[in-house]
Amino acid sequence: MKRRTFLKAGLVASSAAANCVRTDREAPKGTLRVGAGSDRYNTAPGRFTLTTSRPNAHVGEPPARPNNRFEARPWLFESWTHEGEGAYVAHLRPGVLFHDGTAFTADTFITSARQFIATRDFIGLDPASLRRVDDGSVRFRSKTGSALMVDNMTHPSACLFLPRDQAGRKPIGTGPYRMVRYEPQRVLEVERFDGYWGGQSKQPRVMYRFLADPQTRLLALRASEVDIVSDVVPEMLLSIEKNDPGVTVLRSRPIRYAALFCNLHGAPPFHTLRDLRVRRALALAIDREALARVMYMGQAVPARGVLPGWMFNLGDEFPRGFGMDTAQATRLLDDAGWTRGADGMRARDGQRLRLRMVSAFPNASSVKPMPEMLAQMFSTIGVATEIVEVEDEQVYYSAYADRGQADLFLELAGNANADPTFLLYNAFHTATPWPSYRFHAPGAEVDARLDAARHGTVREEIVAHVREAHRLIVDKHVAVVPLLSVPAFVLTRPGVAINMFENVDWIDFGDATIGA
Amino acid sequence: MVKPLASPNAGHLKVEGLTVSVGGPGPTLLEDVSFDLPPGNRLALLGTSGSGKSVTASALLRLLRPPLVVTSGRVLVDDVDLYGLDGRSMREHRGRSLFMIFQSPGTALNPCTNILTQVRRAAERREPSRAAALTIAAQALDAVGLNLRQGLQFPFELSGGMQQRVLVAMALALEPRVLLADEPTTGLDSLAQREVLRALEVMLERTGASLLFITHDLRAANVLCRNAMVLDRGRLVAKGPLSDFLTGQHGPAAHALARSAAEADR
Amino acid sequence: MRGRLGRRLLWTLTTIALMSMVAFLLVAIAPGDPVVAELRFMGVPATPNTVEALRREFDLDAPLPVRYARWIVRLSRLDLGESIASGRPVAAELARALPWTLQLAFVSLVMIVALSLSTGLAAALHPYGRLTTFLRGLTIMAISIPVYWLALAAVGLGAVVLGWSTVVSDASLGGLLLPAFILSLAPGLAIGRVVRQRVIDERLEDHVRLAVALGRSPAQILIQDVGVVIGPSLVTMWATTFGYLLGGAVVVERIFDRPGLGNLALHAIAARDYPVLQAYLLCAGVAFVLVNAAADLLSAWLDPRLRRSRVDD
Amino acid sequence: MIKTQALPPNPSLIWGLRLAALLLLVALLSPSLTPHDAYAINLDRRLEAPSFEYPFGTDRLGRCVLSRTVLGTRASLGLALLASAGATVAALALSVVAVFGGRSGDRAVRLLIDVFISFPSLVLALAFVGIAGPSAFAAVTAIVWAWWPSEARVMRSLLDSARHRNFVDAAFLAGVHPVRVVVRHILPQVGPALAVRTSLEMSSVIVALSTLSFLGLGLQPPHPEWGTMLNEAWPFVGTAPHLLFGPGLALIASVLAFNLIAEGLRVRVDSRQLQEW
Repeated sequence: MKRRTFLKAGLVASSAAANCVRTDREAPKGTLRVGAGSDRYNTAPGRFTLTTSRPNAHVGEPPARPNNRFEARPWLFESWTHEGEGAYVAHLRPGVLFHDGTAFTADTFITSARQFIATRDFIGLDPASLRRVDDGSVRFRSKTGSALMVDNMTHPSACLFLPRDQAGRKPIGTGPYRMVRYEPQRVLEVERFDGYWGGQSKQPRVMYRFLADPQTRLLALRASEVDIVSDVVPEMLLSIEKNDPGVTVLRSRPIRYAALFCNLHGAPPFHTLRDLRVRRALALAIDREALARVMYMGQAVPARGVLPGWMFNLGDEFPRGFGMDTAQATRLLDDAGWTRGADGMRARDGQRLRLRMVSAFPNASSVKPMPEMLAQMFSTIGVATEIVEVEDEQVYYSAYADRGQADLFLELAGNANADPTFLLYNAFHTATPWPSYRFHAPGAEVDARLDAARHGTVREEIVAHVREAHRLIVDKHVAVVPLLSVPAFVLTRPGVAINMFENVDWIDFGDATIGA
Repeated sequence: MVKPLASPNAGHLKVEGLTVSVGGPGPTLLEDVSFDLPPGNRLALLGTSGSGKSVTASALLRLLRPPLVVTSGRVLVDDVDLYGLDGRSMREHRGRSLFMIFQSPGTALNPCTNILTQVRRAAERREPSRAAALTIAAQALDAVGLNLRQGLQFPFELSGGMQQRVLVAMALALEPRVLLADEPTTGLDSLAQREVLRALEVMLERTGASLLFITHDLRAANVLCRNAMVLDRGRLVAKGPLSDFLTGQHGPAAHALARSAAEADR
Repeated sequence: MRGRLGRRLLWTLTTIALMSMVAFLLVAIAPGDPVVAELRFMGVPATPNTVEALRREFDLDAPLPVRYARWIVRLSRLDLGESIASGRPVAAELARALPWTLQLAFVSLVMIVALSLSTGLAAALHPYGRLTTFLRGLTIMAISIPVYWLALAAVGLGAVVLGWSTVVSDASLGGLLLPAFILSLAPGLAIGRVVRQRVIDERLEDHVRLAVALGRSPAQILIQDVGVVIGPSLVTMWATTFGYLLGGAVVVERIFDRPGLGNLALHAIAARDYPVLQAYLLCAGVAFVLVNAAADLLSAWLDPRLRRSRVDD
Repeated sequence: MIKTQALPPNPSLIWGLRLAALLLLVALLSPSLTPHDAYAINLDRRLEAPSFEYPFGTDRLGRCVLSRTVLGTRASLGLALLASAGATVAALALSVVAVFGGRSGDRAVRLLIDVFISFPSLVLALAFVGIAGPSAFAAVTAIVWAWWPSEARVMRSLLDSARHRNFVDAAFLAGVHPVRVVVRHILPQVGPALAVRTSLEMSSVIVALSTLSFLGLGLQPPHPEWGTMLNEAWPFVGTAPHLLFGPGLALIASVLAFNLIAEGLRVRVDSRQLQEW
């Protein structure tokens, strides 16, 4: 590492240039400090997320948690069985205590589930169906008869708390940590709960500091004022050099997808991609190796689909995806009647082949500069691209996505749910509750597959339907053009070790070890 | 009974070969102006507008604004050449040895401070203690015919004539050895002119200062001065008793001045 | 003076009333929907009836004028409603953020006044000297470099390299100096340029030449003759800048980790949190109007020409 | 009489005009001035330090930063000038209404100014997107919408003081047509002060244009624009600081040019200089 002169650092006063790690600000004895993003906790009863999502402080716990194949594994439910048509019997884990000493029994589960699970309508729990079988087991039913309800209960918003009116201020959960102090937009502090059924965490206290600006989070890490940065946005990776002494970059297996969603049902002038041949040509014109080299510190890999192979045991024979084959792409466009003009750009009966690409969900800076690279790749096969970069999520949806006002929608997102059908159903089914995805639903053939998966009772059968639906969506209908599979990132000070997990919400930072 | 102010210590103003031009090599505005104002005497500097009268006044007090610059000549007050002094010592001389009353009454006073305070600040140049300066200021205002109530008002609440008399009161409070008056009566109605001239008369009696009265109005000059000199296009063209000018001797410039004074009388 | 006060009060009230209407309208026509935004952020797809229930709960389904009327009625009872994104009463959110912004605003104001006066007077004392050219260069640099950079460079240098300050903010006064300085650099130097210009223009006036002719010292002249005349107009300029500071400095608050009004506003905009955004726009607007009204009255009182004049405002 | 001497040498105006002329030249001839193709992506030459071949180095896609800065001149300066000119014209129109429109005109304009002046430009721009939807030209209009109140407030007071100068009354009394009076007598007085303000606003307008990309307004990639180039360069400040150099220098040069011209104009109109103390 070249020695950065002080003057240059002073002159440029950059974050990365300052590689002298400050040690005199070690954590006050025994408190792990985590730099989280901006504070978006909600303390309203119906939409309660305090301590549960981004960051998840492990104060409350869900009935089940995702294992390393994102299948639901027992947590507060010791076991559960689906008796058909959405009826379930679940046996609660014995010896579980709430932080105030109340025992976790059938009765407390029922009242807590009514307040904290029944209000999440994507889970679909029928509050009236909750019945006490005996002190340690309960019976309940899914409103839609779904066999995957418990899988949906692995979402952080399904964490259970003691149902008291002031839940909004100080939630009492069953988790390894008890909430100590919450100062909105500044800090959430938790301490170890010794009566925890799952044994003691390593860190006695954890402090989550809300630092809204990504660059400030990184600087706090370099200045040793936080030990871990849990909320990592791609823009931060640019300020970290390959072997940067001040920051350790931890990465999970690839889980998120960077992909181009095609507008299959666009009204003119965004109806060009109704033609499968054009969609297929675009998919074949992309050099995914080049994208992988430029983006996300080279840690992403070319993607074949929107769901990674290791998830739900999907295996590797899922969509073949698309390699780079410009010759085939050119043939497809010629077949589709888009002839090349003098300047090499294609047109058909006077109409130039010009696509609008809107970038991106969640924001433009998380996928920069992919749009410009893709535009150049498309221009080599004669397709002109108008790029619209939008940073604000609401404008992305209300001005573009929800109204299908573009041909291609660039997204960086991923599935965080143990319900195998969750992503494909909401993104590609014609009856999706999210308005913007109606434009990407291939139609009946895929709907049938997804419905079959949703109504399936045996997990292997459900996964098989999902696998087939995924293949139809990508290979056959090219409703989405997968680009990259991107790992989740966590940044730490040198010497801090945590056990990584693909969904950052389920990483237990309390178990981190601070090295020498 | 008003106690006479300090004993007369009039200064002797000698100007030798004063030449002013625009930015050095540029055209000359004043060329080789020399004259002598013995202590206690009064001299009128006459000239039509544009003849360089005001430039002379500013030059004497080293208040010329760039690009105008004094290219040669000396200004001596009691044999001290003002152009040889550094900033600080020049500041000592300003006001105490040489003071100037401006022509434009409307803008010459600080718009945001009352009259009494402004005259007191002039008095403080001579009498550092605030209380003493205050009495001097009150006396000076009284001497020029302004009562205390007017003293507490602001310049914009007084007429042109009254504002000019405030300047005279300042001069009175200051007791300069030489007083320059640059067109003090111009732009005033005849009643206000008389009041200003009378105030000047009182001031000169009390302080015994010597006066250089700069004007184009022979009649006003005649009230205070006996001798005069005429400036025409930057050169002194005539010197002598004022009465000669009134009767039209001494060349075309003097004649033009005499005629304009005559017309004013009709 | 009393007539002016009465007229000014009436004027301020009308402005505030119109401002509340514009604030409500601006927020309502901004693209995006708070309820959908909140549900989308939680990453959970919401069935239409949940969205509808929430829209009713937050009174978003009524026509615009009706919603505005209800908002005003609640406002008259000082009930600002509840934040959609955080579930906490809006008044509590504003109250929590206010001290952070006020501290920063006041310290920045002091620095802006000091910076503008010192650079302005220094440049005015020797208007064509080397110092003035240096100050002008500094002003151009300070104005051209975006605040985002200055702030990050300051945090990077201050906390990471030199270790004087901390990245993570503490409520101490020390933690206030760096952000306040960054916030006051551009406005301070810009107003400094105006001060220089005003001082030079005033020094060209006859009454200052008279003061020089009296032989009074430059310091006396600067304060008693120049300062007294141009003072009131500078007060209005500082007040306007302070008015903006009360709205919260978004960038500096984000980077220096000060959860003030600017930060709150940015979150409210991102989440389309209507209740918070409307309340913020109104309060920031009212603060701005009141500060400027106070400044106008103060400068009118300071300037005898206005104080005594009968002319209508 | 005194010969009418040539105007005193006015260095700021001269240097300001020279710099502005250079910038204008670069803007007009930019396509042919770029050493490399500003759009050509070259992944093997990413983030290279400044060299003879790439005087300002290359960006994260291997594109020549100098070429992109040069090509960005037309976009950045063009949009910035358009936006600040728009704001100035809007403010001038309203100020003229305020000063010449009698009491009710004055009241109405001042009320409009007081109501809109405190709204953050981001919220105004957002509401604007809500009405007109995002488009490249929307950015300029959003800036005009957000900028005119503060401009109008200053201009109204300048016009007001200029209006009450006695030679302006004289012109009116002489029956000169009001428009000629405004152009011949009032604007020369107000012009320089406005020029100074507009030049100081220039940089904040350019930076504001790039922050509006937050809403998808303004110039979209791959077309280079200084503000966006600066925003993208910032995360690399530690690893590739040369990225800041091109757009940063260009931004400072343009602000300096406008500033020198404004200062020069002010001196030209009012060349009185100060006497010693």
